[in-house]
Amino acid sequence: MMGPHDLGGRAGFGPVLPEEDEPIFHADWEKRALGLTLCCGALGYWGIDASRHARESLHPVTYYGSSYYAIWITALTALLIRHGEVSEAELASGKALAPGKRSDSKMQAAAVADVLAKGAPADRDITAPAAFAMGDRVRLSKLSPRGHTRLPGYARGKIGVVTKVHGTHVFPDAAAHGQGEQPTWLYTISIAGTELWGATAEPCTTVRLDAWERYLEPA
Amino acid sequence: MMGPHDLGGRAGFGPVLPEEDEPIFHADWEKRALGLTLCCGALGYWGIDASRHARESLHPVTYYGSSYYAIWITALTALLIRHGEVSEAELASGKALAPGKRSDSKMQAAAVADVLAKGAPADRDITAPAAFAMGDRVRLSKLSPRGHTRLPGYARGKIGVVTKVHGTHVFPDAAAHGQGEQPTWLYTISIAGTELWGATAEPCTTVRLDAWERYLEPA
Amino acid sequence: MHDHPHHGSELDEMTARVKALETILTEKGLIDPAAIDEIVETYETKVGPRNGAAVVARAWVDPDFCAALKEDATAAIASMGFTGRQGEHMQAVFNGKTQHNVVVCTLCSCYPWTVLGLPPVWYKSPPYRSRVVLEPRKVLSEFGLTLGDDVEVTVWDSTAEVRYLVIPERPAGTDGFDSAALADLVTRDSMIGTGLALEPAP
Amino acid sequence: MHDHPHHGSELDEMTARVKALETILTEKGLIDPAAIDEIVETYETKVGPRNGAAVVARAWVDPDFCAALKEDATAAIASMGFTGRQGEHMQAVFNGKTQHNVVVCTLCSCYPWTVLGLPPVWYKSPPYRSRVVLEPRKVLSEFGLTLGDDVEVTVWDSTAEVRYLVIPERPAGTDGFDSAALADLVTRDSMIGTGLALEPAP
Repeated sequence: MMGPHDLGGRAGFGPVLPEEDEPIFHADWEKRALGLTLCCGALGYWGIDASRHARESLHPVTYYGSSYYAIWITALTALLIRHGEVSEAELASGKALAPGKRSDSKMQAAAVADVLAKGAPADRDITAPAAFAMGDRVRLSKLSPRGHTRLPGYARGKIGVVTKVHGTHVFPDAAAHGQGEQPTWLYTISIAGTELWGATAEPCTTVRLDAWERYLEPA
Repeated sequence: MMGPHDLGGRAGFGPVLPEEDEPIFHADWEKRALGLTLCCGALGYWGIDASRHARESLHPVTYYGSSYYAIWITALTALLIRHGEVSEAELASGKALAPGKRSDSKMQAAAVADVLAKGAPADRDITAPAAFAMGDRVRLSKLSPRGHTRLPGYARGKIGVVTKVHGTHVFPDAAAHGQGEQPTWLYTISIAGTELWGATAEPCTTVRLDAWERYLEPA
Repeated sequence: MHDHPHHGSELDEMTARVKALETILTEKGLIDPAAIDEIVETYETKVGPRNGAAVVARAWVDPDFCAALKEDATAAIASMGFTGRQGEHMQAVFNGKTQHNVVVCTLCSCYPWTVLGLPPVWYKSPPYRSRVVLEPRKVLSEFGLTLGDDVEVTVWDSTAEVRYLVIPERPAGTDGFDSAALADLVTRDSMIGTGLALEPAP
Repeated sequence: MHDHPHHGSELDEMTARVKALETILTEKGLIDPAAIDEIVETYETKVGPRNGAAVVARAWVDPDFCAALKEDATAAIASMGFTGRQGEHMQAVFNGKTQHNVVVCTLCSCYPWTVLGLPPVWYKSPPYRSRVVLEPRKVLSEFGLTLGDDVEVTVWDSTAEVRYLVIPERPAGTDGFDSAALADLVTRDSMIGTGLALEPAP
């Protein structure tokens, strides 16, 4: 879906405004929001793609009108409700009304360093050969899927060149919706500014993005 | 600019919700907002293109978070300030602090029926011949102008067919910015759903839109 | 809620803002409050979808008028007395057995005021404007209008000053109906394309 | 304001909402508040742009490391002890006399946490994400970085799980500097591409 998150090339948001002091966190609740999001991820109900989809599914007024960690908390709450780990009644009362279902998966403080240092790699081994190779001309798909996708609107239908073959990675359009990982070849595609924006492109500019094989067709 | 108004193909706004009783106006202030906007237009500072541009230049949070006539009033206020007919001090005090500059152009109640019945046609005579004819295949421009334009983002770079030649009309990209009317040939372009959305298009659907000659190139 | 954000707080704030602006502009001699009354009365009582219904009904019964409407809708509609703002350049688009038309303005709220009056809130709101070019059949089905795959759906995006009026198909069982009786079957939505003309009461 | 909407009212509301959620989840046995403390401490004190600066400085002084970084950035960076979340798949992109690189995530906020820590607000906000793919030179000039038209500007949009680290050019006048002294010249922005490495103090 080309939701509020799909921002490339849009206008109207004003200037880029770096903060004076650029604190890592602006309030204690931001710290807790980061930690809660990472800890709840460890419960295993959702992966990063479902998590992103929950954020980009917020109404545009909420998405554009909320600060970054407020978006995280709103989306996290929706995910917890969807998976039955938190109820509206609990949120209203501010108290647990039933025990958690996956408390066995609780991330312990002692495990944090290992979990963060390990991360969650997205590459998977598959045997299917890559359909494209370095230097191939490709057209990015015009598909406008109703669910999660990682092909930005501004690049759809545009022609580019494969500049790197990354291997096979989890396919977000499937993984975000509980349809398994469906590992798919991933490529970097280089697109000329003029292909994206015609004569309104700035001189000598290029955009490179990563695209799964299912987003590509020969051109 | 592909501002908050450029909505075709975007997602996240929820279902279409017709109102139960569909009143023409929901409160008295909506009536006054319509009337104020039309009356102020008669002062002659701006045309419909500049007026649209003032609305679409609102921040997305304001544009998506405001009701229709609230957008009109916010944009109208900005235009009146820009042209020096209202000051911030007047808005803060709620009182006129200086006489209007173009009070000679005030639309009288007795003139309303004629003004509305006459409208403001956009067609102009020019002698330059049309570059395209019925049935021509054309590509819609990829240009992403920073100012006002009436070529929606979803159609940029797409191929269609000319299905009607309308004549020469005021060119909004110029008129919105005080660059004169620059009358330009206007066409209806028919674009297949699959050209816009690939295989995610619904079966047997077509979009037709009106496009000025400067938005088109032969395809 | 976001589709039509009329919270109490917006209402109060807007009432105050608009009243202040009208007061200032009146005091400055730039607007005549009576002119606003006149404009409001026009769109509340004179200009509305009954105009369009009369055009459609006449097109159904008068082949010459129908041909004129196809050839030059602006002139044909003007001949019935409907002219002016947001109707300066009209085009009539005709539904048929295998052709359905539906109108939108994805970029703002362009709408044929002279024949339909002021647009409803849903027509001007992001959900309709964003979705109908991508999934017209789905949107129409939510309006209760499910079309077969053999029917071509054409979405007219009003990106210029041309305004589109859908001429729905004449319902069956209306032989011998006069224009007035037919016009009663022509809903506003049938002229936007989000509905069909009504069947006559049995 | 909209770039970073931290009104007093949001602060109060968010403090209450987040506290309630943490309380509920703790009572349900789903989270350990001490784990949150640990996560926060990690990104406040351990993982940040000094990691990336060490990588860049080593690439400037150690040709073998530089070659390894070009060949397999994930492994090369891991060899310095920087691994994990939001750095699982790394690619280093090298600036040169006629090549400048700048990184964005137009769709969310992807950023190489392992080498740069958590991203600044501007990187995650709509103005940067919307504009830098369309007008990178203009955005860079607002950061004080004006590039000649002979320099190709490549914008890397992080649409997958690959994370990009820009290797800025080594500043002139740094012959004989050791890694630690060089790392002091490597700003976070120079590794995003919205800046250059600092010139050494004269």
